[in-house]
Amino acid sequence: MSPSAAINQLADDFALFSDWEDKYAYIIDLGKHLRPYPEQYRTDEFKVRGCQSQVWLHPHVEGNTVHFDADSDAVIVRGLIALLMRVYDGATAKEILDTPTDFVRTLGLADHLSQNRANGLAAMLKQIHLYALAVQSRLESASS
Amino acid sequence: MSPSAAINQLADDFALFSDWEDKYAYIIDLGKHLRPYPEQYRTDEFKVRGCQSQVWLHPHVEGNTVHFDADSDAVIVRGLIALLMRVYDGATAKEILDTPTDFVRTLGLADHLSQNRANGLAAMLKQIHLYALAVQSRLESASS
Amino acid sequence: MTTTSTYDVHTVRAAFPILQRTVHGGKPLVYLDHAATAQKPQAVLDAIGHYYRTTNSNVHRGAHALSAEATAAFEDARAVIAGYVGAARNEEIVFTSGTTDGLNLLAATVLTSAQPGDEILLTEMEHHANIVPWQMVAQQRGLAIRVVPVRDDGTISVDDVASLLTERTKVFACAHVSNVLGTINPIAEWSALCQANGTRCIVDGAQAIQHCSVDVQALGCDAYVFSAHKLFGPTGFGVLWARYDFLDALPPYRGGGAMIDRVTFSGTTFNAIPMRFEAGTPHIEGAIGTAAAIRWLQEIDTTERIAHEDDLLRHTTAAMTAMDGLTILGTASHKVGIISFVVDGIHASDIGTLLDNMGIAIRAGHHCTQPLHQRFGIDASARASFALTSTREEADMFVEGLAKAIRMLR
Amino acid sequence: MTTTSTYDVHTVRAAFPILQRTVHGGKPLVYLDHAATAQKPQAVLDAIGHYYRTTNSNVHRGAHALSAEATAAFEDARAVIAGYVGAARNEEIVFTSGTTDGLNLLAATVLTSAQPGDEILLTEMEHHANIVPWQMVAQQRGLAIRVVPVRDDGTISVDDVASLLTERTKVFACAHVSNVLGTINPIAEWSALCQANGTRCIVDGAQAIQHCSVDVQALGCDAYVFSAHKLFGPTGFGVLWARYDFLDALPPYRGGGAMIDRVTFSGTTFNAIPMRFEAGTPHIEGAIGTAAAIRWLQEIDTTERIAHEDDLLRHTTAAMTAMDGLTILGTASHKVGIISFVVDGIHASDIGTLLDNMGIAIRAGHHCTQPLHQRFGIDASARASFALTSTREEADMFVEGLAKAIRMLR
Ligand SMILES: Cc1ncc(COP(=O)(O)O)c(C=O)c1O
Ligand SMILES: Cc1ncc(COP(=O)(O)O)c(C=O)c1O
Repeated sequence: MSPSAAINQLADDFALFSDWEDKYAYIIDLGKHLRPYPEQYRTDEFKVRGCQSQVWLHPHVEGNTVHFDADSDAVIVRGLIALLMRVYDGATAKEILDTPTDFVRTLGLADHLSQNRANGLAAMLKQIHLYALAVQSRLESASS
Repeated sequence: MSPSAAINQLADDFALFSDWEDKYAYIIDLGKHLRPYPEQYRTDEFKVRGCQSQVWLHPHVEGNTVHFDADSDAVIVRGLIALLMRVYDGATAKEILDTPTDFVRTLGLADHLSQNRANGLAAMLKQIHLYALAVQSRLESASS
Repeated sequence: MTTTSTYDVHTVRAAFPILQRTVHGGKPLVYLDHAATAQKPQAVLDAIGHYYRTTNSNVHRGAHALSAEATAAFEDARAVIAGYVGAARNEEIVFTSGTTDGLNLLAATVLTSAQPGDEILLTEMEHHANIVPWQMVAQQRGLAIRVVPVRDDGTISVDDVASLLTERTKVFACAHVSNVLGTINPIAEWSALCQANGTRCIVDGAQAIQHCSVDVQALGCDAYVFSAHKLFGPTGFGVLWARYDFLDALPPYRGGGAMIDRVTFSGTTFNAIPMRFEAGTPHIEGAIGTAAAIRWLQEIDTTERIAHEDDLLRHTTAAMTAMDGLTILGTASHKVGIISFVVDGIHASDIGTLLDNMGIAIRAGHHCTQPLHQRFGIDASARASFALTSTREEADMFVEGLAKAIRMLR
Repeated sequence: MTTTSTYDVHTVRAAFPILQRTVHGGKPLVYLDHAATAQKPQAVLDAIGHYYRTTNSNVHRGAHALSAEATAAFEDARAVIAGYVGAARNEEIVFTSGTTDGLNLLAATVLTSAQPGDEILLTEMEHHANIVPWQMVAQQRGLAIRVVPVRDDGTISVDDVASLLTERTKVFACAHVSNVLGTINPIAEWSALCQANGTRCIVDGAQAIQHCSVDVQALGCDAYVFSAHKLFGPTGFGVLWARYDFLDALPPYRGGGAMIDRVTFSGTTFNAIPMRFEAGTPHIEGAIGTAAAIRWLQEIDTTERIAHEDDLLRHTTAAMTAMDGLTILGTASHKVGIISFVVDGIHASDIGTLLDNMGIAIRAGHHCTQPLHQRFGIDASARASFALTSTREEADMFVEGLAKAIRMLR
């Protein structure tokens, strides 16, 4: 699924929740089922700065798509990571760069997620974008 | 004249002034006619801290009375010094210590003298009292 | 609430505009993060507004009425603060920009004649503000840092302090009250040990100042620092009290206006204390706002407000102790209304997020005490902290909210 | 007032509550001490009140709504300030407690790898805040201080700057605008010389920030510092801008919370800029109040307000130049509305006292520039300083009052 399709689907999912408790129950559930993080990448190198809880992000390229492993010690953050993964994991660098990062806000998540949490997310988003940028510019320089 | 008599007379004098200009004209005039300060005492040792302008104070004992030479480079401060001298110069240490220092305020001077100026005065008053205290305790220890 | 029968928390609370607000779409704010920063009563806001509307001017400088009024209000604030902590003289009160600034000032000036190998003693419960400045000076001067351990209940053994004070210990820097454990340390006892040992006892009063009645004479320490923002005062302002002779012997810290006596390019002489340590235009509003906070606080009976906070602490602790898998960090008998805790298998940040959604503001993280968290083998904890404005209803809402958050997270 | 026809000073002035007050029994306040501290428009008071009544919380810490709102407002303030001075990135803006604090931070961190004999270049017109911190570090590290002389008209020759920059000059620290002479220095030219010489150009913007339109890119310097209280903002707050790479390479200054990455007793690692330089709870109100001051100022046309102040300067200077025995210090063609002066045979403090009694607030003394006063062979001067709120009527009252004071004192 392309990032924009994923965002649309998330928007549909979130529209179903009438109160914050259901929304969080869902996010917590996502967090509990996040794909296990490869232990060899649980190092300082892959830690994301700017989060209250600890967050790790390991990006890598397979063919022409970008993939992410990610984890946190806080389950709500893991739930949010799971949401981000639906949008970004397996997309092309170009798709990632073309996706406006404010979908977190437009999803209505920002209402309930404190700015601090959002900052943690923002730091992760920034890392994802930086990585996509690096991949993309390598592709371009290789093809030119 | 004793300090308290001098203060009463000052109060009478000041009562005559209906506006600040007359009062200041009088203080400035006093400042212009202050007894010349002995140049050998114009040193850091005799400088009073806490004044905007420079102030020197040289206290000494003659017989059983305390005397002061004092000066400033600002004429209004010199006028104020002249007022203080009327009260303190030539008094005994005990008389000085018995004189409440708030007469500056009760004279109605504080209305027109800014706090800063008053602080300069306050620093001088403090020095005068400290000196009187030293003289008095020497007298007492000598007589006991 | 029989223990606090004459203390009317609702009247006290009504003085704080912010406590009337709601969050997250209409939920009443239950602010239990007073250890991070205290809220401000209307009296402080009025004093700040009044200062800027009527008196604002640079102090100690101008020859005019406004400057004289501002200087009088500023120095009056110093006297109020000096009186509040029991300083012997107003000159013992140095204005800083906060606890952190005060501790840095001390770390930079107290050890200028220390020799390599001399020691600085800290405790394991110190806030980073009372660790890092000492580490920085230790590194510069080749000094050693020693640490008094914290016991499982969040207290420190006085024997441990005694045995770690050596003939090389120049400074013992310790918190009066821990911002995580809530423990009130026996500063008077520690000061006596320091004095007998020729060690300077420097106390971080950041947390104590809001809850305890502080008397530096009774404490017997050499220096005591705190922040105004934790004492219901403005941000960006703090106080350093130090014993006159001790302070007077310290070299200057920051250079600039007001702290000098005479400046030439070939050399500069310095002003008397406290001005020597107050370079530049001070935080005049901060001083005046802090004095207003103290005056406001002094209207309230100290014994009663402390009893009120203690009641909240005991009531909440009892309820939390009954909760499954929950561990409270810091169970000293002598503590203030700060409750830090961890819940088995649940991250503090998740608890904080869910409580926040219920309108309940607590804090999650390491609370600037990573070494203390390491000592307990954890990265983070959740912390609820009460103030004199907190109510039993708020305590109960917190306990219920916590139970619900745990249910949602399990 | 043809030069300022569309600038409505009375509307601008109406924003300042304090300017409506009277002193000395009913005399309208004529505040001409803006160089010491600026007054605050209602918008700043409102922002401060609003912050404490609705948002106050510790920043960057809590997991709750209030903390998130406070952090957003605080970081928004950083962005507003960054935009105002033309910073390339928000991270280049460090919050301090004032100009003095910023200069001390730089003096303590910029020269850590300087060798004995290396040089610091200052100018003869510097404020003590831009002298003493450099003297302190020079003494610690055996560095030499060189001084660019001031000419009789209160300007500095660019050739003098060029010839005093040697291969050992590590830092040139200079005022953008002199607080006594009013001179606006050609910082862009000086920065270019510094850059060519491998010297860091550090600018004290304390006076410039109120009057000039400051663009750090156009100035080309490495660092620029100022105080909020001179920019119509709260006391106790200041700003240090420094070029990203330069700032990023500096070691930490104060230790404490927020400036760290990880703390253990065996060693500590530090946070990224700007947090590395913001230890402890910041002056949150100060940041928010300063942003409000800037937003308020941005509503006013910059060219027009500068022209208005310039008109006041020229009008008043002309009248004073005609006065017998009066000498103005600083007659540069390029200056702000600061007029310092001496009168033959009359002490500045006497002039200040008499003007004060007429309701006119000026300043008398050395204005924290003793070396500059020595250069002119005097101990003290009187200083009148205008702001964008000053009027022609005030200027005329000042000139008449001054003439009267001189008459009384002769
Ligand atoms: C040119 C100059 N530099 C530095 C300062 C010091 O500023 P502050 O006292 O706000 O730290 C001032 C103001 O007094 C100044 O005019
Ligand atoms: C025990 C303790 N020490 C020091 C500090 C630092 O205080 P500030 O951040 O106000 O400088 C705090 C507050 O965060 C604290 O709780």
